[in-house]
Amino acid sequence: MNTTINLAGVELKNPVMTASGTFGSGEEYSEFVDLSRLGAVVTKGVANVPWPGNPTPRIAETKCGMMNAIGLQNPGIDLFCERDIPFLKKYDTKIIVNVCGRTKEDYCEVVERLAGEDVDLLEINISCPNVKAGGIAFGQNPAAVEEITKEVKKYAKQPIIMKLSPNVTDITEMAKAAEAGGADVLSLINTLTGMKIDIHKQAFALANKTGGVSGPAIKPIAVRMVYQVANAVKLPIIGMGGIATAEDAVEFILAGATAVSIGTANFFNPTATVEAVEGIEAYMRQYHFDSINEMIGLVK
Amino acid sequence: MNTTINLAGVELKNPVMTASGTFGSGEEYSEFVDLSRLGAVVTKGVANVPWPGNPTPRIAETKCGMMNAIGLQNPGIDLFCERDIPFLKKYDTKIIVNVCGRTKEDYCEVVERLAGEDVDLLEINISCPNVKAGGIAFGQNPAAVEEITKEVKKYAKQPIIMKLSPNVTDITEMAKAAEAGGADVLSLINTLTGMKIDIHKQAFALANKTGGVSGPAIKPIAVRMVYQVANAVKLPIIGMGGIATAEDAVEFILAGATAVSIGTANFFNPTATVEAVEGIEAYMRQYHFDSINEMIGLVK
Amino acid sequence: MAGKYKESVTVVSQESIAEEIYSLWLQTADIAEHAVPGQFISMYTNDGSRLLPRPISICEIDRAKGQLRVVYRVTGPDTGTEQFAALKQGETIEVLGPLGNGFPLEAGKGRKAFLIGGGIGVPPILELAKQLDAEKQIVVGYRDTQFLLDEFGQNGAVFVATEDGSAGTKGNVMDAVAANELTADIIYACGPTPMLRAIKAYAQEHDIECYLSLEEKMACGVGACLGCVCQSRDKDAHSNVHNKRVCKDGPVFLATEVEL
Amino acid sequence: MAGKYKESVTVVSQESIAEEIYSLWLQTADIAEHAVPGQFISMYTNDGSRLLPRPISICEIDRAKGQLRVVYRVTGPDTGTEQFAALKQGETIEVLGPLGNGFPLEAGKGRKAFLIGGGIGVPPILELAKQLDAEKQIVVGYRDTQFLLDEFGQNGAVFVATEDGSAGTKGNVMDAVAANELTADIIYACGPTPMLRAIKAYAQEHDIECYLSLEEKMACGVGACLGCVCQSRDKDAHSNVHNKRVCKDGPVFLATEVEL
Ligand SMILES: Cc1cc2nc3c(=O)[nH]c(=O)nc-3n(C[C@H](O)[C@H](O)[C@H](O)COP(=O)(O)OP(=O)(O)OC[C@H]3O[C@@H](n4cnc5c(N)ncnc54)[C@H](O)[C@@H]3O)c2cc1C
Ligand SMILES: Cc1cc2nc3c(=O)[nH]c(=O)nc-3n(C[C@H](O)[C@H](O)[C@H](O)COP(=O)(O)OP(=O)(O)OC[C@H]3O[C@@H](n4cnc5c(N)ncnc54)[C@H](O)[C@@H]3O)c2cc1C
Ligand SMILES: Cc1cc2nc3c(=O)[nH]c(=O)nc-3n(C[C@H](O)[C@H](O)[C@H](O)COP(=O)(O)O)c2cc1C
Ligand SMILES: Cc1cc2nc3c(=O)[nH]c(=O)nc-3n(C[C@H](O)[C@H](O)[C@H](O)COP(=O)(O)O)c2cc1C
Ligand code: FES
Ligand code: FES
Repeated sequence: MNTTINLAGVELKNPVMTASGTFGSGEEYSEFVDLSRLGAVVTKGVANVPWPGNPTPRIAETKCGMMNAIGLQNPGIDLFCERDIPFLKKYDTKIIVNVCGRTKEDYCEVVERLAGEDVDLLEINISCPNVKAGGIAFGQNPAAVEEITKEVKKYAKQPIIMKLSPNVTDITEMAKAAEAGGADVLSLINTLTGMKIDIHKQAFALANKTGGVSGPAIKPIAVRMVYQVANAVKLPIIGMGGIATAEDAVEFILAGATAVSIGTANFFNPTATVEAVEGIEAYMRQYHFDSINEMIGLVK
Repeated sequence: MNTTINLAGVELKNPVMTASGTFGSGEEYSEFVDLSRLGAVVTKGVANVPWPGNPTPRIAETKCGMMNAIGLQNPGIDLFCERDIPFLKKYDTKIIVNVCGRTKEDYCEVVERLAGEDVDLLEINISCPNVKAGGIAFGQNPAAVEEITKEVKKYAKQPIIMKLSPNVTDITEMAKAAEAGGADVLSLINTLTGMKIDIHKQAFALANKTGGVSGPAIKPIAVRMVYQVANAVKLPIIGMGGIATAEDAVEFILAGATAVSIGTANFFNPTATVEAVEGIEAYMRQYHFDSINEMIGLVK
Repeated sequence: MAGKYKESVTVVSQESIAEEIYSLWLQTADIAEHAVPGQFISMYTNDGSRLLPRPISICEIDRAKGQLRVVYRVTGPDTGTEQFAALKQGETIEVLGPLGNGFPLEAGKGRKAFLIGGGIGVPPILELAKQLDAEKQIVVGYRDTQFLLDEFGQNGAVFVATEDGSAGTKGNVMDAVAANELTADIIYACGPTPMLRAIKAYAQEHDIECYLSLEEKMACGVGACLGCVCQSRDKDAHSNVHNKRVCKDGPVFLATEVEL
Repeated sequence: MAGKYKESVTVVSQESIAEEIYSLWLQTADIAEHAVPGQFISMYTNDGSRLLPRPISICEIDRAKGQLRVVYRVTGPDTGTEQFAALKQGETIEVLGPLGNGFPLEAGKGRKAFLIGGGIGVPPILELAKQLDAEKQIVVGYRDTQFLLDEFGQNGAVFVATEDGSAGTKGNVMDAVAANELTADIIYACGPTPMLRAIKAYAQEHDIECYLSLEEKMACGVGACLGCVCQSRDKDAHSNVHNKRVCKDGPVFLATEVEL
């Protein structure tokens, strides 16, 4: 049985990875999960300089989901390279660094800095609500998506994953723009923008007012978008949004994802990622798939 | 304590109504609910002619939500006027007729036909996935929203509610377009487009492949959009999306909704609407609101 | 029209009666009093993440005790039916019912009838067998393990078909009819669609009055959402198109009225 | 660093010890063995619609029996804590722990200490009182109804404050300290932020070493998501900004290290 998948020339032992921002750089969950069992670890978004993030409360629970407004707190690329990459190198897994920024230059600086580092892929988060380009978030405008992809590609030594926002009318436009800009891989979906009001305090549940909704609640929207994008572009897709079990992971793969990321589920099941690895194998045995590649986009 | 609200000159005894398509024309749930307790009954979408809708399965369960792809099955405006309006007239509640169509002309025909009927408001569903205008759904393009609003207004005798789709990058653009077109009230949100794959059958859960996600899972997204729209236009808003309890209803009102609709919750709690009426009153007593109008948009 | 009730009901007893098949007796306030054979109840799980009801046929009605029996299959791990199977005596769940229209008992009075159940369509046939006043030939088909056979034996002549041939005729219910050279003037049936299709064809061929209980994915269960329609031969009075609601207009239909 | 465990634990007993306050003993495989006072556990509901854990302090540790006690407030109807309150003996729930760093016991050894708990911050003070080897002055503040007072009495001198004056000093814990003219060389405290802020000011004024247990909304509970940060005086080694994680770097902090 072959579970290896290929993302722009990088071979992963299996399609299961962590979703950026939910797994730190792996250290905290390494108590629960042997990171070497995972296809890849995707790190929390890192910027050119340290970011303090948003005020608290940053977290709110929603039905079958949660909202976060972390605001991309991160220690900056220098400390990240010094501490987090060496930590991850101890494991037999691929390293995917999620990159965030406020301007094009911010992104490019991080990407350039990572060119000399021993990491496997870069995931460019153009769907963070803090990041504006001429008043419009990078990820909600096809021209901006194409441009930032092109810019980043100029500096990148590793293949580039563009991470798309679901808060758009037509996700395939964004996917095509990223493809046109030279993206190697797409990942989707980031969180859906939501809001919660505490009716007893008569105040917003999050200090930031709005936050990103994640978890099983958003899975049907994510599956739909993965399916649409898989049928609109040629690039491999990393699917995510509400994956909690191997069955969920298989659903994304059948819809067209080459790999899957598990985010919020780590918070209620710290071993969700390894369980997904095992469960996908069980599914392949049950339905007689020799290679996971036979499953990708099977349902049309 | 005053729970009456005003929608474009129409006075409702309380802000609680039913969400179109989840309550038929009220008959089926009249076994559980005294319709006279509700602010208004919003009927299932009706077109100029009978529509057969989509093939089955039309329903799928999702985490804290569901998907439907009914495809706007309806008996056509003639039978509707003959049967459903007289039925609803027996109750002391406002009647809001939800209107659907494939073309501008379809909509206008229904609106014109209803001009002579004793109904209180018309809700124009421009967010149904079957309805195309030049390849783009009416509800996903501001120019189309404005145009259809203007057209419909030409024929309308009753105030017009434009029902907005959440499957857009910026809902305030659509709201402003509807306002510019002369809409009297806005309602939001309709369902989010989703997909579910049955991994054992390796097939789509819905015959239509995609369906509309509704229920508590989508509430944070709906609250966010209601808040955004309330702060972008002057029109009263009917908020909906995942409301299951009085607490949920209050959340929407605090975010800026003048009225609320309850949809999916009827399916798991047939008395959800009257319970919301009672619970809102209890909330007003607890927090000493004399008039519900003091609550609208209180959280800024 | 009899009323419908949303009740929080108490589990009287639960047992596994075959592999993955459970039998559950529920104490109801009103539903048992009004239920008739062929109707179903909407059962809700106690898990807030599963909103929709599971439509489950009424298998037995004990009006005296105010109890209902349902027999259901656990469809897999992490399903609503698996949660039902975990219910213990004294625990409560929400149900809505009785829903839909039952089998027409008058139509069969004094006639020679087939009562056909296939797979998880077998349970509603039991209460039908108990209440129908006819010459009853109960034909039940199973994949492998059988259940409810003792109860059927007390209510008529029983003919069994199993797919694996482990009991009765090897094959489906129609094979059992053929093997036993059975005939009837009226048919009542519940089971998987391919089985119903075969029965409908047989009934048409032999010009027999035939009632079929259909299955469809449901949301409201009361006729409001139009989620559960089947295609009808004639334009339906309610829908004004060729669609009938399984939950409200059915689940039992005259075979000639519906397209399968 | 001691390990963390995700366990399905069994309810040993549950009782209501004051209005809306419940005491729950849990049988754990590993957590009780490793827990220290001031640590907490993440408790998960059995309802699939609530994903996030409720962080609850460890109130007592019975290492011999492998049991943990938590004492918690039901915050309202339809909350996760209301679901905890419905748990019966023998039922199981998922927990993750022990989490965070406890109160530094060595620092207080042989010294004159305040152990201050306010409201639902009272429970963790109990295990601290049991394990701390110091001259213990336990100062506990309640809105109205008191709880755990008997247990505290066995572990030190107890001073009570109530907001409504129904017992002890009318007012807050600092009012009780003043009223009883208490002094100390070291402070341990847990409770609402305004109380901690007052204690921090008091400690600063009197130049007393002071440890505070903070509260923040959490998602992961293990330091991965950065959801639960508080502001720190110095640039934090992990975050490289002025943020510390309450779940992992706390919940107990040296008062001078954090901004409240
Ligand atoms: C009128 C009627 C009577 C029925 N009577 C019985 C009975 O007596 N015993 C029995 O075991 N089963 C019966 N079924 C089938 C039963 O409803 C499904 O097996 C059950 O809903 C599956 O739920 P689940 O939680 O196990 O599956 P899940 O996979 O968790 O269900 C997911 C969703 O799909 C729906 N669903 C899945 N399968 C079906 C199905 N076959 N029909 C309708 N909805 C489905 C569920 O209601 C739920 O909304 C009946 C169905 C109908 C329509
Ligand atoms: C380190 C720590 C220790 C704690 N120890 C105790 C204790 O021993 N006893 C006790 O009764 N309470 C304690 N709390 C507070 C307790 O976590 C909350 O009261 C509880 O989470 C409320 O959950 P709910 O289901 O009742 O409320 P809901 O309103 O259903 O919760 C909604 C969400 O908000 C979160 N939340 C709500 N209030 C708080 C809060 N005050 N702090 C953190 N998250 C919150 C919940 O975890 C959940 O994610 C502690 C909090 C922390 C951070
Ligand atoms: C607490 C939290 C922090 C996140 N931080 C990031 C981030 O730094 N960069 C990023 O691209 N996505 C971030 N995300 C989005 C996730 O990577 C993922 O796209 C999203 O949560 C959907 O997946 P899920 O439902 O499995 O969580 C974050 C999500 C959460 C819940
Ligand atoms: C089964 C079903 C049918 C619906 N039919 C319509 C419709 O005919 N017209 C319309 O405008 N909205 C329709 N909707 C959308 C609802 O009115 C509502 O906008 C949406 O479901 C969100 O609210 P909820 O989460 O409370 O269900 C339908 C929703 C459901 C679930
Ligand atoms: S399930 Fe709603 S109409 Fe049948
Ligand atoms: S809760 Fe995730 S870092 Fe503290």
